[in-house]
Amino acid sequence: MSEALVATQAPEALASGASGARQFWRRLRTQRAATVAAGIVALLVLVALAAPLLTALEGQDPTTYHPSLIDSARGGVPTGSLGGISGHHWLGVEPQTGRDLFARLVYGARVSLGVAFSATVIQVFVGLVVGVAAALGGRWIDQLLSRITDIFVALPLMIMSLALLAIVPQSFPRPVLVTLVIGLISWGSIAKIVRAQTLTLKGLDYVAAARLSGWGAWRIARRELLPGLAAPVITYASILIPVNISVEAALSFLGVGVKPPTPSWGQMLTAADVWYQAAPQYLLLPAGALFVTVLALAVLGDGVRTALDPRAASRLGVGTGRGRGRGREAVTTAKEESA
Amino acid sequence: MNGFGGFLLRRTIGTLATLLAISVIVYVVFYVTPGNVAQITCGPRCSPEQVHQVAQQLHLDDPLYVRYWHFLQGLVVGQDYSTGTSVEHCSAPCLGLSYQTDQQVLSIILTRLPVSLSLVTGAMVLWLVLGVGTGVLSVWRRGRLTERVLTGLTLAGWATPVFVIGLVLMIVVCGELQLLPFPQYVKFTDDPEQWAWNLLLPWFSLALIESAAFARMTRSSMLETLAEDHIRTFRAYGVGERSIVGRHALRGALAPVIALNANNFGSAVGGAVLTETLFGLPGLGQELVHAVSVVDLPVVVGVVLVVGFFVVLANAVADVLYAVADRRVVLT
Amino acid sequence: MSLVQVTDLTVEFGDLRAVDGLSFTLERGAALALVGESGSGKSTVASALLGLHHGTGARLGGSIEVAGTDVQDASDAELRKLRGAKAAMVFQDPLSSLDPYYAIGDQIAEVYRVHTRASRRAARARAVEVLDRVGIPDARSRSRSRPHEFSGGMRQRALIAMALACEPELLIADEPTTALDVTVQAQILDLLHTLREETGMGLLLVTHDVGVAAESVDRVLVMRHGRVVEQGPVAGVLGAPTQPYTRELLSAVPRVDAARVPSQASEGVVLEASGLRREFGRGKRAFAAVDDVSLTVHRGETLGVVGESGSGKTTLGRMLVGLLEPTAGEVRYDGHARVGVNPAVQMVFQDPVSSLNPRRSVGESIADPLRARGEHDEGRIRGRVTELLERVGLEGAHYQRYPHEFSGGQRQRVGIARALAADPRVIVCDEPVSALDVTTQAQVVALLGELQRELGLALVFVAHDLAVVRQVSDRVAVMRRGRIVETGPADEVYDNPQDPYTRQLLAAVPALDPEVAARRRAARRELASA
Amino acid sequence: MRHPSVTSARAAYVSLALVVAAGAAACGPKDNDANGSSGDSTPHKGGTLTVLNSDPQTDFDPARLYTSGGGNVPSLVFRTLTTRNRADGAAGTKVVPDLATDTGRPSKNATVWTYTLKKGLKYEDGTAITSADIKYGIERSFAPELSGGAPYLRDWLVGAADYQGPYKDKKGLSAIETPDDRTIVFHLNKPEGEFPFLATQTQFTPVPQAKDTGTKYEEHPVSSGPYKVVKNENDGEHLVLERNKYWSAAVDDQRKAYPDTIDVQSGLDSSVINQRLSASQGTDAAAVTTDTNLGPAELAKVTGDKELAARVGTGHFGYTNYIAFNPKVKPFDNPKVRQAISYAVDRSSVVNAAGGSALAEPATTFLPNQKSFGYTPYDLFPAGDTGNAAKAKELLKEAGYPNGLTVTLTHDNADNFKTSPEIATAIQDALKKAGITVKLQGLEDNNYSDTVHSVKTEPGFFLAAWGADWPSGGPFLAPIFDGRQIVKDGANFNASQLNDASVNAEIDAINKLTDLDAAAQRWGALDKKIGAQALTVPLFHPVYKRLVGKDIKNVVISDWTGVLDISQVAVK
Repeated sequence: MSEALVATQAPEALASGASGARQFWRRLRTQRAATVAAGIVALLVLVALAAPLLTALEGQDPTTYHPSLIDSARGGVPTGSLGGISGHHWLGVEPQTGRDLFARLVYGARVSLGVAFSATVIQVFVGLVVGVAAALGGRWIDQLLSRITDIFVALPLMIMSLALLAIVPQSFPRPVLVTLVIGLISWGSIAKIVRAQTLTLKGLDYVAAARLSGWGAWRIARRELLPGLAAPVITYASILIPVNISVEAALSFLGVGVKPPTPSWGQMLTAADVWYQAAPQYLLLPAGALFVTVLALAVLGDGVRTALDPRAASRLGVGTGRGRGRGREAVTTAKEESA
Repeated sequence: MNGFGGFLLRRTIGTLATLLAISVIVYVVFYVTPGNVAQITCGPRCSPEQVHQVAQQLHLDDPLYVRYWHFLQGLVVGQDYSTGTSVEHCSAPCLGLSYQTDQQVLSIILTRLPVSLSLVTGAMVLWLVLGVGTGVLSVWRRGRLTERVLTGLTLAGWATPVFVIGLVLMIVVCGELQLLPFPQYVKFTDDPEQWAWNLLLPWFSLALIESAAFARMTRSSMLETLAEDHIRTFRAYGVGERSIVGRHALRGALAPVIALNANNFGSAVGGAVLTETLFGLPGLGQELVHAVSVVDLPVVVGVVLVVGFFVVLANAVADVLYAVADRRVVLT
Repeated sequence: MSLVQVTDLTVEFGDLRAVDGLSFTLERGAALALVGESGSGKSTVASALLGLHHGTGARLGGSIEVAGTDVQDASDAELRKLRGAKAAMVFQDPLSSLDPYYAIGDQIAEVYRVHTRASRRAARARAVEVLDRVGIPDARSRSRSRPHEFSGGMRQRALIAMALACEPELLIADEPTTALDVTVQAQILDLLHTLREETGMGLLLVTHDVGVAAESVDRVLVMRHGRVVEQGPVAGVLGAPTQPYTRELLSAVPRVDAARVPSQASEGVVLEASGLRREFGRGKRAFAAVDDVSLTVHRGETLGVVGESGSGKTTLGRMLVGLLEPTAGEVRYDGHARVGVNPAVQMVFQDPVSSLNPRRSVGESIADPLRARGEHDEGRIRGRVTELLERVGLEGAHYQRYPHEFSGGQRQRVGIARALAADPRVIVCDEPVSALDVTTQAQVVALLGELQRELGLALVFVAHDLAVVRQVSDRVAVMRRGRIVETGPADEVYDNPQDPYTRQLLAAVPALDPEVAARRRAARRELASA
Repeated sequence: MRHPSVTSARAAYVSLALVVAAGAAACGPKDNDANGSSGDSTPHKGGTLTVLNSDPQTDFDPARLYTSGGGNVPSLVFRTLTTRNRADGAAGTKVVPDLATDTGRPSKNATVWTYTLKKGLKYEDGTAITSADIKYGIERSFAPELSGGAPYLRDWLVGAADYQGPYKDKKGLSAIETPDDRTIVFHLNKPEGEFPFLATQTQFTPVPQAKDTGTKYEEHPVSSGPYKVVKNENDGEHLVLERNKYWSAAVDDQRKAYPDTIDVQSGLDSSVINQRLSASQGTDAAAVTTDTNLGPAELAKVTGDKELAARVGTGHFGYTNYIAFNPKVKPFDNPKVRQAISYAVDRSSVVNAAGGSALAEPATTFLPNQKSFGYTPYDLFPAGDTGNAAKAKELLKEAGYPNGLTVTLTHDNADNFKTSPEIATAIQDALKKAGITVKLQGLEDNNYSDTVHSVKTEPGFFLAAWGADWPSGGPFLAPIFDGRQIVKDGANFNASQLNDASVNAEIDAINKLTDLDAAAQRWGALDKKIGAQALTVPLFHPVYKRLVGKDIKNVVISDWTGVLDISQVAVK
């Protein structure tokens, strides 16, 4: 490759072979947008974790009703201006109940982010296990697991969620259940990606070298393959998290999501959309929070992808592991000069 | 073409196996779903005796495997059923009768399928146009304000649940600005113009969400293609940027976009559930949600199978298109 | 006025100065080779000639004038007029240098239409014409094929056809033959030579291969670290180099005609393969990559396996170490039939990038065989790894480093150390030096020889480079299409080849002496026309 | 208020309200906040009335419908022996003759009821309606294929308990006699003074046996009313009714039938319905809804807009939302605990959660606050607006819980603003002040219905609601508190499983009365008597607020249905 044309991608060229957490962070830091996004995500996580502290600071909690702050005769619209924003209620109060919106928003972050992150972890875990097993197992195991993956890709998540959420006893905590349901149903795409990537990695010489060292398959999968899957998986996960937030919201819309009084952004959005005209801030707050989160995660995802391996990772958006047949899978050789 | 014939055969068998597996899963899941089907069908104030009669009527007392066997039988040879006054035949492939309405599931599906297909295909055209267009524009204007604004807009579409977008659009466009009628499904065969006019808003709501993924996909594939060696070749031969972006880079993004489209077809069907519910379109999604709520197993199985069939079909079509788009791919 | 006039050119990428004060000229119709190893900046110069650094963030100094265009000051539009029309470029990897999605004829026509006002139809006709010109048989129908339907050599011809489309005054060829087999390389170099004779265009050849340069050009410019080391007529520079670096470079180039000091081979057979066959694919698409291959490896000797791409040599190597199971036949180690891997038979891989896990320190990679054997004492492991690192010419302190911190040659040394860690008796080296610069190549080859003598190792040396194989091998097996066509002691095979294919291979090897090169070219031409 | 179709399932008792209240917005004259556009002009015949609904008009078969007073849309097609009086307010709670010449002639002990049909009654095909057709219509409602109706016929008719309908049992029901084409006699197994109310239900619609197509009858039921079905798509999702030329106002003094065509569209999101009605564009100007209330958010918007506010109709339907206790579950076996909760409840929060004071009225009695039910005001455990936490704590202490108490409140996950999570959290918040920690157990709709209506799984403390099958205390109190109506192995509505001999005896005594005013008074007294046991905590009675399109005239809202009567509406 001529150095002229890779010049703009100099950091990327480096990345293709390089690794190590330190390099990763260094490369991530060089991207301003990604750094800001990472900061926002960190802030959001912090807000979610510190929700009790923040609400204590405000002097409110997410469940106490304030009937005096709403106009019962007008459907319960907040009486104060701007949706009842005041020193006591930083972001106003919820229509119909007078519950504090700031408190509900930050507690909602706990549920929404918690569900989304954990569901993603489950999706990634199942996807990894199935994908790696399919790629490393024999022809029949591969066939079987690939078909199962197809089934899970074809099952409509919403519908199965509706059913599954109804089956499980109600004593089971809802956020955990929603997490499990999302995580255990929609892992198909990630399994496909992992399978494709594992097949690619499996053909790499260092895996062959590890076999020659005398290691067993399990150890090779753990030491040699899994680290190589990190880049695509992390990249895809950063796309999955916001999707999962939306799914949680949709499940709330269909009436099977997280239950009151536990606030979640999805639930707030669901309750708030009809208030768009009467109490706009009620809708805009969770929508804004969701938007910022998704934006930050998407930008961070791009940054992570770039930092980990821009060329390989950008193929992942396909999500179907159609890497096969793309001729330039071959690893760059030292003959290509790198300036 | 022997290769293509073999591909079709393998795919057909795979599809049938997948659908069979899905039907088993749905049967089992809904079998353990709470909700006394006979009581729901009979009515809340039915006496235990009546409930028992209804259960017999619907064969709800049979073991699960027997019911599933009847389902398979119906698929292959059809089944007879009584309306009380006469005996009717539900010819194969018979997906059974709705517990709630006693209608043939297949006819329920066939009346609703055009609505869902209208919604999803129209939305698909829109999201491809919006998504790919946005992607191309943001590559063409990369690094400039246009790109950032476009990226922000698509992400906003992506981040907002469809029911929020749909409702706000409807309130603003139909209620306040009165630019469009409140959507009502008009059959394409009745009045194509009204059909499109009424579906415009649902299409947009659904497309806005999906198009973000396409914009991102298009953008990243094009950027990836732009980093490839053959782009350098054309630059080195004096080919202009417009042709490089519009011809070579876009062509490189085509295959991944096709693949993504197949993948998203499934999620769009999921999104269609919400869209149909919100806009009151009498499609499969709405029927399904309703059937789930009243544990109408035959309808649920039927709709899930049909939806699953379309998802699997979309994937197979995508594989073919992918192979057409990228001749190096061998169909397996 | 010269065709190319480069004066005091500097190119900087960030902190890196890739080209530093380079000046040269190329007259019309003349041919100049830029020769250098990796990182010498030679490709950067080639790109700079077409102004390809514009808008990439690279900083350029000095002046460049190509076919009357001042590249440094030219506008984008002027540069586009230069590119392809007056100066055309041919790239190294013909597969990735063509758009995989469009027919080759269309791609050439597109380029042609950029520079002429030709109609679509006329452009297509021109494409067929140039394809025919570069020797694509049945050019009209083949012009509708996509790049992946062409072989490597055909693709390179197509790229050259694209370059010819607008009858440029200058052809820049950036490593045009590096990715090609030696016989194909010879054909392409011959083609370039013929075209130059016929069209009178100037040629700037960028290559790492001194032999290729000797075959193709009048003048040579040797580069190192972005600077000129030496330049002058090809016979002078290659025949009587004045600079130490040039001499080093030349001496490192393996000679296909140089005999080798034999190793202390013993009679004992350590590895034996009989009737090996390996098929890939199933049903109608099945083909045998290796077909009925039998060979023996003796204790302490080096067996060279030479062949072009697709000859099945890598598949054979992988079967010998047990990474691939043969479809038929068996591999015996020490007289016992063997299934799966055996640490006593190790491998050194071609690609120093992909053969080391980028996410693990090299020390950990080398320690793998030790740990796998059940060694748990960290102190002993470290000690042994340090010892191995030092043995292959690295430092013990490198234990904690990651592969990307090493150069290609160093990485290959790490790979050798890892193989040694298993205390092997046989090492199969699969193209161990083909990805390395010549000077590094020589060092690695020397290291392997030393280790063999010291440890009594048997080596199986799989390579496409005839010269390297001769340099290291006691015995040689020549492979073609999955079969061994000729085998015997190295000197016999090289000096007195029996099989026509072997003869063809040897004839294609570029010679360092321009006169020899010219003679051989004539011979090849005769062979082809016959 | 959102009712995605998944959550507005037609399950359980909720459907009582939905189908009954298959009515719409209206402006009763007694409501001063609403003054329909009907006021200034007289209604004329003609035009098309559009009905925008969320739930489809499924099972459009008179045997399968479960209605109060014959329903709203069904009543346009199905005439019954008696029907509800189509008048505003309290006058609308009266039973009036429909096909019959009077509301029924009881025997002395009210166990035999005789009806005579009017002369000149015809079906949509011009054939005459006979009393045998009514008998057949009732019989087929016993067929398991056509299940869905109310339980009363099976409970009341002699020998009906095991009857499986005319398809399986050709002999028919001997409890119904048709001595001639115009006379029909019902033999009941016990005195039922309210039989005329029952005769308003669609099971009393004539069905010509020759035209019966079993489960397919719903696709085209034979009309006896002013309209016939010309289109029924997707099982009631889109219903088009046109004038039945064989119907005449001469034999029907109740239905006005002004529009020529009625177009019932359903499957719409509730907020979409309200948006369309408020925009009133095109055909929506002549539109009403029979099942969708204004939600709180829409109400907040509507009240600020005079034009819109004038198009809101307000109505009351006999309906009570309450907390139910199961005294078989500790600690609710202790009356003091139940009383403590009664004291602690904050009705203003609950009312707000249900949509605010415009959409709900706080309730302290189990019976709805209407005269026809025998409403007798009482407030036995005064909690004030916001709850009496001090009194509750005191009672808890007496009950042996000085440090408070943790209980689980079961509710429905459906978004119905009746037994839904919003109400539950409001109660949770209120009880917190009294030292009672409430854990919420939300169940999916079907699961909730199964759980709370089975004596085996019934929780101790849950949200419930009850609507009237007709405006009287009988169908309101008997299913909930009559010990003989406890169902051991099926759907049980007597949640407290009260089996009090004196209550049972009083119910029997009142059922004998054919003087409905006298009966109402005694129902009221019985309500108060049962109320003392604190077996329920009445929370609120809903108020219906519904929009109509801007061209709608002659809006009539009775206290029977609480929603506008479609048979009275005009669009010109």
